[in-house]
Amino acid sequence: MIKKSIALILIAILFVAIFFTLANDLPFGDNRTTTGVSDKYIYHGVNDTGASNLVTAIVVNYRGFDTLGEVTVLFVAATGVGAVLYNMGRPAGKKRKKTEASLIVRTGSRILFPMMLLFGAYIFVHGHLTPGGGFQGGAVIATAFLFKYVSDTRYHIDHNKFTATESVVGMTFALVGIMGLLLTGYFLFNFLPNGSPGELLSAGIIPIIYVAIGIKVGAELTGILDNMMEVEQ
Amino acid sequence: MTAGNVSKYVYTAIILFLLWIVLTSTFFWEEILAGLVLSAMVAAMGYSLFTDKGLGNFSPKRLAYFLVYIPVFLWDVIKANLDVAYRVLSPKMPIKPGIVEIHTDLKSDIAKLGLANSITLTPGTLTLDIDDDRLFIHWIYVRTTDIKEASEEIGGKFERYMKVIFE
Amino acid sequence: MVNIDPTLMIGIPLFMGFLIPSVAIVWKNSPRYLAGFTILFNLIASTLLLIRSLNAPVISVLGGWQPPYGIVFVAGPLGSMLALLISSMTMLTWFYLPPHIKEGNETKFYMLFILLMAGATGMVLTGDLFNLFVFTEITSIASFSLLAYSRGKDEKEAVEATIKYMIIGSLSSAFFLIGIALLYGATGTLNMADLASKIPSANHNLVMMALAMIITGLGIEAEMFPLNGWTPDAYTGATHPVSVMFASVVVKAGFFALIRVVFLIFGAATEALQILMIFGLLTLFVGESSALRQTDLKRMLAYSSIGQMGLLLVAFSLNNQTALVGGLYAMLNHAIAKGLLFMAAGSFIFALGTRDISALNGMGKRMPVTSALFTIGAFSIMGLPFFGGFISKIVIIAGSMQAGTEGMLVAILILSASLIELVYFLRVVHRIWMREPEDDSRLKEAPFTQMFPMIVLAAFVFLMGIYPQAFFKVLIPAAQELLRGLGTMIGGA
Amino acid sequence: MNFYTVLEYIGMFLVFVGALFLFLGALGIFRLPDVYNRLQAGTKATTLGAFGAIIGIGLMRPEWLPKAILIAVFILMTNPISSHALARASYRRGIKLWDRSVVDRYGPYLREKEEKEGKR
Amino acid sequence: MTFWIVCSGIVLVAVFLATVRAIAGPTVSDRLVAVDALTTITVALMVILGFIYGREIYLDVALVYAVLAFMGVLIVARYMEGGL
Amino acid sequence: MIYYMAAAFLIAIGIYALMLKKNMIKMVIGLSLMDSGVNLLLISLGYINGGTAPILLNGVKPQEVVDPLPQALVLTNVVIGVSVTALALSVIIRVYKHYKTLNSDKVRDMKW
Repeated sequence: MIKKSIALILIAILFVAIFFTLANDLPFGDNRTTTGVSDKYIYHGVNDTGASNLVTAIVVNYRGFDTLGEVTVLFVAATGVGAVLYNMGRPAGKKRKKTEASLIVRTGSRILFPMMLLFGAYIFVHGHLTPGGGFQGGAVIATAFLFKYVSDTRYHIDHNKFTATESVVGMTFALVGIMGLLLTGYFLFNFLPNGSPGELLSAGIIPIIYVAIGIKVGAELTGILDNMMEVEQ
Repeated sequence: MTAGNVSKYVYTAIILFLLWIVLTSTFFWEEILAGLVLSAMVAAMGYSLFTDKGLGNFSPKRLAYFLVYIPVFLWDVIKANLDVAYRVLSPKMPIKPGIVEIHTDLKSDIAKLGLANSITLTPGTLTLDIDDDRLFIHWIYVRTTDIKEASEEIGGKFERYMKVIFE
Repeated sequence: MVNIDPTLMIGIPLFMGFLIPSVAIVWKNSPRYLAGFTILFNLIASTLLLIRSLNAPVISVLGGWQPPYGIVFVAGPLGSMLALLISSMTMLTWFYLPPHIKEGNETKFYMLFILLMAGATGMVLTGDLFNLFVFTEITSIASFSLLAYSRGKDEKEAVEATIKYMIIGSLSSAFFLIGIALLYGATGTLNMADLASKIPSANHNLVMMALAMIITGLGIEAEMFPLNGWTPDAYTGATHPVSVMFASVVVKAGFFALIRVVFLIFGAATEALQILMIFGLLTLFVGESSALRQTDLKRMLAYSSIGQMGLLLVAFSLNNQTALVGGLYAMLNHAIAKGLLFMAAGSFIFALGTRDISALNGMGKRMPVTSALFTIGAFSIMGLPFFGGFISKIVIIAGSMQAGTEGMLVAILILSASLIELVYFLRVVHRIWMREPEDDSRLKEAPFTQMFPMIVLAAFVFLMGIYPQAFFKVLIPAAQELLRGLGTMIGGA
Repeated sequence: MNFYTVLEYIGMFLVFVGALFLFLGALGIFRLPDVYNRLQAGTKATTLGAFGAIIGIGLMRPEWLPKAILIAVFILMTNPISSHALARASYRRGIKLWDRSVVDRYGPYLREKEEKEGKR
Repeated sequence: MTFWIVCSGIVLVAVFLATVRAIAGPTVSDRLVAVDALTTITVALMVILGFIYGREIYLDVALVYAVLAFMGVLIVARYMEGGL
Repeated sequence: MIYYMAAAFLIAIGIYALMLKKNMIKMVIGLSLMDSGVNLLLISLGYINGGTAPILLNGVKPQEVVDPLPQALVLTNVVIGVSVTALALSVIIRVYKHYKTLNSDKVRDMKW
């Protein structure tokens, strides 16, 4: 009881501290007062990178290394989930009986699955023009596979194929970075022409990286799902 | 009944490519190229399940029926919607819900999906489950419990179209 | 001289991490060799980097965007020394690995292993605050997974420790990110050098709030006192090589990040250091006194590790050159000696099958070589003459003497903490050599692949005790770098 | 009164009707007595409402029309699937029909099926 | 402008009613039904918002949201009937 | 202003769940809540009055877009949050296998 109230008081203090610091010292919605780095992104971003979507310009080009790290975080987590759940499947006798999905859901998944994949592809291909991007597209692709899992209790992905895909696209990303280093002396340097903003084949290396990220994220999230499903089966 | 793999694949790729064109809504050559490549790739992953008929779906009769079906269906939906709206709005709530069983002659899964979805989308009726040719429908105002009559009342019209479009 | 860009120390491990799973499909034993190759590459690269950075800091701009707009890698003497420490400890642990990771999925272990190394290397080299956050996350997620890897007898404890560590660790990263957000709001930049130049003119409240958040966040990684609940469980439950990695890589990188941010934001010397000093002393005493009570070998080492981290905090918060050199020396010594201790303890436990200290009776007769190595590590941590720990403690105390009367008090406290250390380590050493074994059978010594890293580490412990000048050559510029405020140096970009 | 103005007025009408149906759907969810009836009103009326609103917007901005139709069709395809799955799951979970429901043919069918599987 | 205010007023009431059901609804299914309706409303709202701000990008967001929301409801439903 | 309030509130709720809830799944939910709070905080830091999404198409001018950098940071943080959640859940599966409970009090054999 005492522990609980102390914790509550601490949390309340934290809440008040965060809120009032923000409210007093960083007025919400104020026009930019500090001349921060983002001015450069906003005013020169399109010229520098060729991407109309400034967030993409930052994520893939200016701060591309963060994104490499981010992909790595997801990769580490997917690997970690695999390592943690390794050999955890239930013994054959204790398998739980599952309700099969109804015909409607099954047939729906047959029709919608390719469409969802295409949506995902659309989103990551247009990452430099629209709010999409590799991660969002990858999430949609993983959703398509999730639909498969949901509609069929016996569905399984081909592990080797997924692992190989994941490796190839991951290495593509790393190689793009290393190529930049070899060609220009800067890791992840944009060594392709920028093209004219607003077109599909513009923004230099961004589309390549986003296609790689999209496929990779899709494969990784699916891998995580598969690992978790396997434990249940 | 089912078509060959090539036919299925080509059909899937064409549908996906059309989808891509609608998504991007441009005819810029780079987009078209990307669309071709991606729909070819995606079709390879899902063509075997996407369709039963393959290119056979493009027969003029089917397309014509499909085009006619859309307004018919929409009109039905709106009519039924107004009916449900009346039931929801009226203070007494004149509803008489129940689950009835109906039968269908449709054979292919996709046709059944179309029928079930049409029934579900029409307010007042909701597909609860399908088992072979038996459909269980939750009906907001049960007019009849007889299987034959209910079949005609709920799904008859849709079924005739579905039979041509998907079978 | 061959120039290897520091970014490759991240890029190559990532590339190999992505490569390993697909090669493993065709060639089952490849992960070990590929991982070994990667670590070797990093070892060479960091050695070259250290040599280069002694003349002038090596700066690598990522993506060709000059700071503060892009991300920049800055390798001063201190950063490259830590990178070298990380890669060499990883290499030695790699030798030590084989018998301990049999039960799980080895491919995934090696992937996580090299990514852990890459994350820690990134943490010490990056010059961008948010990038630091990303690498911290890579490191901590890899360590969560490695911690949960252990199977068999320790499995139950390991998963429990993992869930604790995960919850505390994620809390910490959230705090860290809030701190970063506040700093960004106050200054509009994320580059560390740029931050350092803008902070004096920024809103004071925001900066203080951000500092509190960041210290809380990184303090957890660095085992600071009220936040170190995860440590003993984690060290105990993990497989032995993973414990080694925790003690000498993960915690060191986290500690370095903490020190860097604090020194960066304040350019050194303010009341924040006083607070750190108090926390450091608390950590020191809580750690050492808890270690005194333990009956479990690895747990005792874990608490001793907490105590040592407290000592480091105290040394750094004294904020003068001598103390800083001592602190850095202690950091090196602790990484090496504690690594050695954990390896030896791992070999004992592997042979005996129990972690109980009382089972160690007469180990000197049953496993003489390992026992000798363990003793060397213990002596070094205790701070006996002719071992590395002695020099570090002497220098820290000398540094605290410079800080006036207050410093005298600190020196006395450090000495008394060392006394506690002396007691509990001597207890173990006494058991190993003086007691009669209950069971006189000779146990099999560890194989050479395991003995080799321990011998190398022991050699380094001796070297640090006998010939400290070699190390001071690197440490003094490193300390000066810290004192100047890292900011000025990164600003040279 | 050119073509686009007419389209715009039709679009506005559709958006208004859509909003109205969204409201009706929500009211149905609020008022009707059990899960199945709520599903009836809720998902269907809102689907039509969303359909109307989206197509209406598409008409007001003809260059958006293809994508708007796509979203609308997607909703039209997915919503019945999810509401069907929801109804089926609720029934199998044992959520009862409203006590004034007149007929239930599904319950006996399920019991029969269970018995058959139990014997096997 | 008045038109949009009227429309959003109506939708707002709808959102409110559905939210009340989502909070009150005696069973899990009731809440889920309300959430399902809310997601549909959200998709429509996103398209309308896109029109008001004059930015096409909202349509993409709406599309992705429709996909994800659909899967969310479906998964919970399958979980409820014991199919996962 | 209300965004700051909401962000601080989400963070507070998240920490509350982490510290005081017994069920480990609820702790993970608290983790996600806290993450959302931090993300909201970052996003609202970058907002300017009347700003729109930072995608310079269809004649949007640089002056009227919000700060894109926090959004990029949020994108990264979202992915990190997902990773941590996935890993935490899989670890909980293992904990459950050994202890047959999700109650964190019963899991604590060892002292903190």
